[in-house]
Amino acid sequence: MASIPMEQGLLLAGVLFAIGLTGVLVRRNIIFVLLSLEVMLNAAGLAFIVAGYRWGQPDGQVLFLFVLTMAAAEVSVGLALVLQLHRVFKTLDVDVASRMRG
Amino acid sequence: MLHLLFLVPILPFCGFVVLALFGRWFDRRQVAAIGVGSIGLSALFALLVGFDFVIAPPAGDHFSQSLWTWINVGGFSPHIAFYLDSLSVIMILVVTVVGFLIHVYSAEYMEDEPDGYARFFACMNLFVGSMLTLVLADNLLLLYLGWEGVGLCSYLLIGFWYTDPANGRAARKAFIVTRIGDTALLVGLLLLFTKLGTLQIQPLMQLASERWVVGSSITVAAAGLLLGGALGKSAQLPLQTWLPDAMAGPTPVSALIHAATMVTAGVYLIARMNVLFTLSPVIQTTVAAVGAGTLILAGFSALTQRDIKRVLAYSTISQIGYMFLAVGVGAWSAAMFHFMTHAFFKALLFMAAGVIILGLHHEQDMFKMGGLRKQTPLVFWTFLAGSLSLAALPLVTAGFYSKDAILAGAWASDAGGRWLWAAGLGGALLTGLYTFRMVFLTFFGQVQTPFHLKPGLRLLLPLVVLAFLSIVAGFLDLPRTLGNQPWFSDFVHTSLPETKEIAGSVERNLQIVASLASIGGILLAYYFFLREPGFVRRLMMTPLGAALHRFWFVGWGFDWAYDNLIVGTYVRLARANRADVFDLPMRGIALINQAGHIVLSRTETGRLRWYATSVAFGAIVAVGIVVFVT
Amino acid sequence: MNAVYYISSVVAVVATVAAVTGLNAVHSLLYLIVSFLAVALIFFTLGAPVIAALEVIIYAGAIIVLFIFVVMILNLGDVAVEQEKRWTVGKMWVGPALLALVLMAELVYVLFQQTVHHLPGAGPIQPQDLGATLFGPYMLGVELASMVLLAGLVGAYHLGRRRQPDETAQERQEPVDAGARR
Amino acid sequence: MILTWLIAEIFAGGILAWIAGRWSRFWPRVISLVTLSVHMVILIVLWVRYFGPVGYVAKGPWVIEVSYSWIPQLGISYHLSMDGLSMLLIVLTNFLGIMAVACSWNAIQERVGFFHFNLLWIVASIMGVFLATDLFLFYFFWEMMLVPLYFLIGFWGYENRTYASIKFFIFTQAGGLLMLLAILGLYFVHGRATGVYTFDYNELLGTPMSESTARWLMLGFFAAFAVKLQVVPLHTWLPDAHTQAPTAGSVDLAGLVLKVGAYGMIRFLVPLFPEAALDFSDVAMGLAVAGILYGAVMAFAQTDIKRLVAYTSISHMGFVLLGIFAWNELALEGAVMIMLAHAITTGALFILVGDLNDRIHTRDMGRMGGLWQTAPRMGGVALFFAVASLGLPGLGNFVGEFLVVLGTYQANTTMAVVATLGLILSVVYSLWMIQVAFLGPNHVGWKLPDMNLREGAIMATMIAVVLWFGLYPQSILATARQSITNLQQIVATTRPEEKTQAPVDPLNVVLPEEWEAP
Repeated sequence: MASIPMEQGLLLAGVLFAIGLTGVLVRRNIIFVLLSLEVMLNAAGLAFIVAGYRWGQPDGQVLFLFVLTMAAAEVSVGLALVLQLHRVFKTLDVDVASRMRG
Repeated sequence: MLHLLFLVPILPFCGFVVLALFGRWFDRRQVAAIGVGSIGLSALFALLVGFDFVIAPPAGDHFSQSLWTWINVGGFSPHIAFYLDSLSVIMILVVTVVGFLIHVYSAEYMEDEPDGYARFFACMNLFVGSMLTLVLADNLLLLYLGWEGVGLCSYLLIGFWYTDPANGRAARKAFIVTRIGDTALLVGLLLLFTKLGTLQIQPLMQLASERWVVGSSITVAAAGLLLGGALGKSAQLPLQTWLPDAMAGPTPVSALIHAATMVTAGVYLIARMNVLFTLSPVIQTTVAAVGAGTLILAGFSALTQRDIKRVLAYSTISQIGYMFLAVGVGAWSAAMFHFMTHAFFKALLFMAAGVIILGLHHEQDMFKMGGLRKQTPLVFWTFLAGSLSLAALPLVTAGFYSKDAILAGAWASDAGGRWLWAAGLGGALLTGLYTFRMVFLTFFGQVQTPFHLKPGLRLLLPLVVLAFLSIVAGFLDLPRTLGNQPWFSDFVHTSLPETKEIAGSVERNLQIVASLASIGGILLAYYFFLREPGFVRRLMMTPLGAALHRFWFVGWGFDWAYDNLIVGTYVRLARANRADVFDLPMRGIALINQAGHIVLSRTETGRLRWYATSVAFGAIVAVGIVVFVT
Repeated sequence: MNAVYYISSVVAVVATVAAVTGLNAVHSLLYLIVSFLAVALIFFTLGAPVIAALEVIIYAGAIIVLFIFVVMILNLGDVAVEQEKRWTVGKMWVGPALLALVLMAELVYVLFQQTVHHLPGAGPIQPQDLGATLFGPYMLGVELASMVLLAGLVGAYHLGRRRQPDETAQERQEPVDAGARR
Repeated sequence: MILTWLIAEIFAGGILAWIAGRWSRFWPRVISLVTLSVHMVILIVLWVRYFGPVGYVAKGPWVIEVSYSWIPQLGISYHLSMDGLSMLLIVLTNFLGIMAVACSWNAIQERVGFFHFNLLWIVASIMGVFLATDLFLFYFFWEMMLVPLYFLIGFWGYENRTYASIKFFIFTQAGGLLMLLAILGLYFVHGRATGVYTFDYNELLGTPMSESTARWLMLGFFAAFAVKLQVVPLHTWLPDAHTQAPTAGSVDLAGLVLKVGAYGMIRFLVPLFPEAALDFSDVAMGLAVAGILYGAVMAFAQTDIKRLVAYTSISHMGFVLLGIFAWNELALEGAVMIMLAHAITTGALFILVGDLNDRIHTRDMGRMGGLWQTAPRMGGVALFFAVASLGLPGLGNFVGEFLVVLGTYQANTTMAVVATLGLILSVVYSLWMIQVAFLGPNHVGWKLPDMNLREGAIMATMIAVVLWFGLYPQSILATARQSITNLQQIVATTRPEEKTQAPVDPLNVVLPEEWEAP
């Protein structure tokens, strides 16, 4: 069993989260946006696991499970939306779907 | 009999209610029957009550009758109650009898009106009812009810021919100007109740005389405020401007409301509240001075008018000035006597003028009349009787006796009595002059417009009755120098203070001077307007003459000043602020929000990545605050 | 075991960067699988074997498969790659990367601001504990999670349905109207 | 129990009317009319029983009371109580409700069911406001009244209704929120001071608090009530709301919603914060007098006849505010009297203007003129209510206005005297309205049908009521007396020294020194 300091685990989670965030902000293709979102969710889950590991409590893992559930639900709905978007606009560019501007 | 008193004011109100509700379904005969009948019955009961009162005076020389409690709050409990004493007996008799005659006259006079016959009689009945309430009121609040009620009827009847906006304007002017006085009266009521704890007239006067020192400032305030009300209603300086315009109403209205009854309500009020005025010599002198000033001013204005009704209107203002002079110098009975004789002869003059106006197809300009003496002799003789009474022809007319009593009272008064007497004397001269100017222009000279009317009995009978009264009513109160039979004064003195006596020889001299003044006025009128009309015309050609004529013609410029200073300013200010300045800050808030909306809606680009960036940025800021600030 | 952790970390970071920056969707997804597997390994080293298994099964398995299905339905080929090249120009990365870096910096600052450093882990957590906790105090959460999944299922079904042409036309009509009204 | 029934019956009637409106345009009207009429009969029976000539000696300040615990954790109870003041206002509410239903019998043809639902719910919530003696419940009804009124203006109003309804809602809502804050503030102040956290009115009376706290809480209440009572700088929602509202909405607004503000001041503001209200009274009376004059001037300047009538309300409500802050028996009775009389006269004027608008389809006075010729009955009725509103003695408004200025004169002479100037200005606008609309030449050439039987019956009833108020106001004044005395006692026990004078005994008058002449 490894003994990893909590900071390092959290640092990794932070790095992954930042990469995911950059992807969300940069990519125009909605599939890549969703993909980056998955990375961010995963990073958040990692943070929970690290914390749970630090305190020896199962709660962190329970919360990872919830994050997982949410990610699954989110990605299914998100991908359905991708299909709709492609059907309506014939493109995957998120910037095209900007009808809700003020 | 006295307990039938409540019927006197109630009957006219009943007539009003019936006519107002069902008037449209009656034909003219029925309307006239109800309208005239209710006043006739009221006059009958008034005569019965008055007769009873004179024959068998009730204990304390007064009688009161309470119908129901009107308000009862925190010690303030006016009742709907009537109070009868010699003062109110005279008032109700004059109001109902003259009112009845004028109603009879109106039944024929208004017959040619295309519509509004029932409306006319309804308003007239309402007026008589309110006037009776005013004079019979046992407390000042009920008096105020009648006071406002007569004002409303005056408004309604001046604006009777409502399709002409000028009539509406005259009507509103009458109501608003008198309302200014009424408001002063209302404040007076507030003051009296607050200081004395009741508005019932008799206890009020009792308390005032017990508690208040003569000449103290509170009496000045109270009497002054009541005087404000009286000035408005009685068209005295400086609130006199509405009365000449009020001639826009039908002639019977002018006769009843704007000559015989309502306009004398101010005199009645002062007489009724005499204790308060006696307690405040300053205000009483003011009353006399206002009366003297008004009678001169209005006399000059009457001298220059072309419209016969406006002459009579200014003459009314002038004669009420005499009554104010009388109450101001403490000649209470003289004031009431002049009120009565004035009611007779002025109603007569208006009604006779009304017949002429009707016969000339609503021509009111005296310079287009003339020579009517031959055409309508009966109207001429009655008009002449009224004019002589107005001009106070010595010995044979009622006007002489009443005016003489006033002049004697003025001479006897302490506060500047000689000056007041001189003003009254000048007024007497002016009265003779303008009255006979009117008579000569109208009835003598060339026929200018043919007369087309065969007056019926209902028009002529009231004229004859009033002509008779204008002559003989004077004998009710013969002065000491001429028979010494002061029945009227004795009767009035049961409710009003005694007048100060003067020596008999002085009184005789005064009478001679006054007689000379009025006869001189008549002779001057004869000279100027019948023998040498060119003289007046030449006089008017001179610049000074033309300017004076113009100035008097418009009533000494009061209207001009009020219209420009007060009315114009008010209207301009109100109109300028039509959009409501207080709405601006509220709209300002709305505008700021709208501007914010425009700015913030720019940030809603609809782009997912932009939103994500905002969220990230917000996270940075939020975390930054948590980390670095706290 | 620490070595495993560090190697996996490096692999995860590199694979993630490759996944996020990739132009070809399928390639990116493959990188993402690698990233997830590396994270699963990290979970294992942190004493969470069940979670590691779930990571592999659900993330690397189910979710990525969903992505691939969609990519296949949309049939993204070389044209899409060309398009991605146009869409993702190099300098576009500067701003967002900076933003993410600032956020990172703040997190790092928080982490290393603590007075106590190098806290060791408390040890592995047994699956039994996990189960007991999950179906004990977190019962309500599990129920709610099931609701979320149900909602996701219904939502995905509803959204993914191919509409009738007239229905689609109507839906497109309405928002345009709303815009015009405003 | 009867109090709950009083409110619940109307709420139920509203729902029934809505349901009936799905099938018919006729039945909602009938249902509303029957509901309100049955209710009126109950109320009159209650009135006669508790305040009739036979006399009923109440054991406490309230004649009927009902109380259930609602949310005991927060000290909220369902507490309704009735005394003479509430009784009068409820009867008025019900009466105007009937008039509102009657006057929209033909005018409303769209969504009739929903219209009557809103109408009845307004009536019911206003009754709730008049009965609630739990501040939370009071606030609940207070806010509930707004929504149906908002719908009423927004759905059935005239051309600019959206603007008007939103403005109305924002103003009243903003005031209401300030009051909510003040209620909560009072709740916590009372809870801290006594340890009992409650919203109950009777318990909150006499809460000890510091001067500045009392002032701020009082101002919170004042904001809400002043918006409703259209105290001058906060009045601008009203002309718009009145102008754009359908006739029934205007009647409810003028007759009832404004009264809610006055009621709140009498029942809550002054008794809860007697000293703060006393300190504030000069400012409030100044605002009142400003309102009297400003409303009158603005009314004169209007060209839209409905707007004119709306501004007259501002003027009249100034008298009510004046009376409330003068706080003596005369002034309070007068304020109650004006509330009732103004509701009837202004309501009648709005109904009349509504009838006119149905005929000529304009509210612009420039397009009217000479209508007396073609519709003399309407003209006569308009004249009657115009002179009633200018305060002709013998009609309802005069009694109220006179008592208010009489009471105010004892409390603050200057204010009373300035307020009487409003009586002059009221003549100016009333006669102007009659002149422009009904008199003068009929230059447009209108040919209108005169009042029909329904309109005539509405007007005849209202005329009778105004005459009754004017000639025998004692029946009203006596009903309100006990509650006013109670409120005055509450205030008097808290105020260290009573500023207002006791009623003057006619035989025991002491002259103030400054008047005595040497």
